[in-house]
Parts: sequence; C-alpha cells; structure tokens
Amino acid sequence: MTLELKEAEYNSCLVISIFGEIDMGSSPQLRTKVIRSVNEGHVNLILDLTSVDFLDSAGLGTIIGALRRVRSQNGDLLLVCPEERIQSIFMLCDLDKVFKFYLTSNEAVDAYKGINSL
Amino acid sequence: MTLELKEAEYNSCLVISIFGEIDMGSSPQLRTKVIRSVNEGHVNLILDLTSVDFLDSAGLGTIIGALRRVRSQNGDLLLVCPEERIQSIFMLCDLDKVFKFYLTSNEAVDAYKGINSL
Amino acid sequence: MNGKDYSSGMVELRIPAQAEYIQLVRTVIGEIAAIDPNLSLGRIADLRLAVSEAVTNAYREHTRQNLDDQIVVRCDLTKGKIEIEINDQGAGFNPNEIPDLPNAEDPERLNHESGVGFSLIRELSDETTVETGKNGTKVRLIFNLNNG
Amino acid sequence: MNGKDYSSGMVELRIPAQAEYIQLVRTVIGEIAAIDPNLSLGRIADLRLAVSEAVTNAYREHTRQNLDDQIVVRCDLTKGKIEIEINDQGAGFNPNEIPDLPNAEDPERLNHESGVGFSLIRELSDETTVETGKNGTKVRLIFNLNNG
Ligand SMILES: Nc1ncnc2c1ncn2[C@@H]1O[C@H](COP(=O)(O)OP(=O)(O)O)[C@@H](O)[C@H]1O
Ligand SMILES: Nc1ncnc2c1ncn2[C@@H]1O[C@H](COP(=O)(O)OP(=O)(O)O)[C@@H](O)[C@H]1O
Repeated sequence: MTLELKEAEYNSCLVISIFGEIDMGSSPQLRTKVIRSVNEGHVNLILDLTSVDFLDSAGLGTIIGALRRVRSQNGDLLLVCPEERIQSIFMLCDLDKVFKFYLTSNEAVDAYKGINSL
Repeated sequence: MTLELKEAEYNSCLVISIFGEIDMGSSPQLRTKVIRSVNEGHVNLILDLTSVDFLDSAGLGTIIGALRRVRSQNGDLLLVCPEERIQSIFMLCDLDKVFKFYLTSNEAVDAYKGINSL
Repeated sequence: MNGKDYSSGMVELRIPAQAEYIQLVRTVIGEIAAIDPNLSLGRIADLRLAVSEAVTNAYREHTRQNLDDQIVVRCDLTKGKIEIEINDQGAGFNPNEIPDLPNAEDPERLNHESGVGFSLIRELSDETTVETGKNGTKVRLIFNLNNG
Repeated sequence: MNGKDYSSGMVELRIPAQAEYIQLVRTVIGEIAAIDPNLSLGRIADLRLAVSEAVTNAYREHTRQNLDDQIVVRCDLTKGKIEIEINDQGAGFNPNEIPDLPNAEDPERLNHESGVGFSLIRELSDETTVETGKNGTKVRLIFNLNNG
C-alpha cells in the first residue's frame, strides 16, 4: 500500500527512486515528496520508475503535476523507465510526447550534466 | 497450482525436494511421484519441505500415505522441515510423533547412512 | 490445460469503497487471469490496470456521494474471453461527456492531473460497455484470450 | 494505522466449486488480513490454512452432490477481530460425528490419509461455529487480532 522512496543528490539534480505500486492510494506520498524537494530548491528532478510494478492514471497525474511544478521554477523532470510495460501507459495517454525517458538513472543524470555545462 | 519436484539420488536414499503449495489440488502430483519412486525400488525416501510455502490436510494425508507405502516395503520416510510454520501443522495433528524431522537434507541423508552401516 | 472450458468460472468480489481494497481487486483479477493459460503477462497487466481504473472511479463516486455500499466486481472466465463487470451505486455519469484534454504539445496539458482513466480503460480492453443511470454504473470490460 | 476502525471492511467472494479457485481464496484472505497491521505473519498463515480447509470441504461437498453453485466466502475485518464465513449449498453434516482417528502411536494411523481438516480449523481459529443442514453449511471462523 505504501511506496518506498529513495533519493540520491547530484550536483546537477535530485534522483527520486520509486519502489512499489503507484495508484490512487499511494500517489499522494509521491506528490508530497516532490513538493518538498522543490521547496528545498531541487528543481531538476529525475523520477526513477525502474522498480515500479504498477502505475495508474492517478500516478500519471501526479507525475504530470511534478513536471508542472519543476517547470514553473525553470527546472525539469526526466523519467528513468526501462520497463516497456510502464512506458506504454504513458504512450497510451500520449504522454510520451510530454516526458523524456531514459533507460538508466546514469543516463538521465548525464543528460542534466550536458544541459548544465552548456 | 503445480508443484515443482526435484530429486537427488544417494546410495542409501532418494531425496525429493518440493517447491510450492501442497494442497488438495497439487498433492496428487506428489502422491504419483512417491508411488513411482517406490515402484522403482526407492524405499528409503526423504521429502525436503524446505521450500513448501503452504501445506494443508490433503498434503498431510499424502505424506502419511507415502510413509505407509515405504514402510510396507521395509523402507522409511524422513522429513526435512526447517520451517517452524510447516512443522507446527504436523504438531497440531499429533503427527510429529509419526515423522522424523531434520533441519537440512544433509542431516537426513546422514541418518540413513547411519542406519545402513549398522 | 489449453482449450479447457472454464464456463462456470464466475467469481464475484464485493469490497468496501475504501482505497485499501483496490489493490486487493487487482490481485484477485491477476490471479483469476493466471488460472487461464491463454493470457500473456502483458495482457494480464492491461487487465489489472483497466479494472483498477474502473474500481477507482467507482470508489471515487461512492466517496463523492457519501455511500457506504460495497462495490461489486464480477469476473467471468469463459471460453475465449474474460469478462469483468464493475458495479457501483453512484449517481451515474455520461461517458460521452468526459471533457477532452488539451493536446500533448499544448503547455496547458500540464494543468490536468486527471481525466485519462476512462480512455485508458477503453484503450486497454477489447470491448468496453457502460450502463449508467441514477442508481449506479455498470462498466463491462471484455478481454479476448487468444488475440494476445 | 494501529487502532484504525475497519468496521465497514466486509469483503464477499463467490467462487466456482473448482479446485483452481481455492488458492485464490487463500490469496484474498491473506491480502485482506494484511490490510490490518495487527495480525502477525504466523497468524495470517493460520488464517489462510483454516479458511483453505473449510473451502476445500465446501468444494468436496459440492463435488459429491454434483452442485454447480458457487461457494461464498465472506470476510469481515472489524475492530479487534477478523471474521470469516464459508458457505456451501451441500447436504450438511454433523460436525460432532466426525470419526476419531487412531492414536499417533497406533500403526493403524497410517491408513488414514484424511479426516484432520476440521480439527485443524478448530485448532487454528479462536472460535469456530458451524450451522449446517439440508440446505448447506455455514462455517464461521473468528480470529482475534490482538492476542497474537
Ligand atoms: N463510476 C462512475 N460514476 C460516476 N462518475 C464517473 C464514474 N466513472 C467516471 N466518472 C466520471 O467521469 C470522469 C472521467 O473519469 P476518468 O476518465 O476515469 O478520469 P478521472 O477519474 O481521473 O477524472 C470522472 O471525473 C467522473 O466525473
Ligand atoms: N461443508 C461440508 N459439507 C458436508 N460435509 C462436510 C463438510 N465439511 C466437512 N464435512 C464432513 O466431515 C468430514 C470430515 O471433514 P474433515 O475433518 O475436514 O476431513 P476430510 O475432509 O479430510 O475428510 C468430511 O469427510 C465430510 O464428510
């Protein structure tokens, strides 16, 4: 019923790794975490969905809300999502056009480094 | 729904390791295996219950039937059962007086060696 | 087990309209689907998601209407298909009047955190029918077993 | 979550009298029990076994009587206890007339591969009541949540 959330801080960004099922019941936990992180000044976020077993529309909505929050602070949100099954849920909702997907969290971190070194 | 059964043959005995849930639906599979083994001349059996997640009264009955079968051929049946939860089901039915329990399959194999070297 | 007829394979599950029980429905649906060997893991995931969305909608409606009634899920594993019915006692809705969301390219899209549940249900199932009215809503989903 | 009141936590599950669905009941019961944090893993295992035995008996009775009817399992997670009811439509039985088994020390014991299901149910649950008659049997099991 509860998500496990782990975080790793880099110079350029904050990685939040999510373990478990993101649904209507558990997504508020993720929302709270994102809001807190943005308030602490982390506007370049990575959500690592590698260990997410289930994602529903409430979870998608929370991730959309996270993107809106960081964008409004001139930040960004990248997704680590190697699981095709999870990625396909974004695609069904046309949200693959809204998010950037990476296969590993290293690749996503590198993407931020690239941007920041411009 | 199906059990996984593995076997290992020793000079003195045959170890049948059981993986999964032993219930009314799956226990016939174990019964068949035991009958076949006895028919092939293996009368000293070890049932390794280490990886059994669930055992019901139909499973207990099948194990009782196995003991009867090997005894009628002057053989024996030893149980490997490190899981207290599974062992307690035998105890609730007073069957801990009927079976000999070992913590590892090595110990059970050694028990047969002891008997055979008498 | 292929080709076995599960024609009397009807399971009914009634749950309280509480968030804790939605995960239970997903588990049950996943287990039932696994009884028939003709459904791939991917398709079982689709089924779990579609049912979860419909049960979540039923839950939300019971919460909105302050209803203590249970939500009833029926799952019928018949030869060739799996049919699931999600029933609530809410006030109904018009599935054709669910507002369209802004285009994915439109920055406005980010202001909508909800509203994709029903279209997900339709996309994932082979067939979706809705009977809805003042006395509640019945969403019926069909998943064919053989076309993957 | 301790002390939370799940007073409207009634789940009802109807399954076909088919062996494949007994495992499903165990899963559901295990998941429901896990919703309440006051039940230890060992106690959940006891609960799963007791319910499984009762559902197996119901299944066997439906098979004996050639009944197509479903078996109905109700699970009520109320403050302080979990109450489960297993209902079948069989011909009933007298729970006081279940024959005693030979003593464990008696070699005759090995000739009995069945007959411990009901005593297991009684041993595992905190309370067992049986209502039985020509129109079926209702076994009600109570597991207290706090005494471990
Ligand atoms: N079972 C239902 N009973 C009443 N209204 C419903 C039901 N299912 C869906 N709706 C209505 O349809 C709308 C769209 O549902 P959906 O696409 O699942 O998105 P969301 O639930 O995220 O808003 C809901 O906001 C609700 O107003
Ligand atoms: N629900 C039931 N309906 C009819 N008869 C039952 C029912 N449950 C138990 N019985 C009877 O009681 C007997 C003993 O049951 P039990 O102790 O569970 O052992 P087993 O099922 O292994 O014989 C059964 O053989 C059956 O005759």
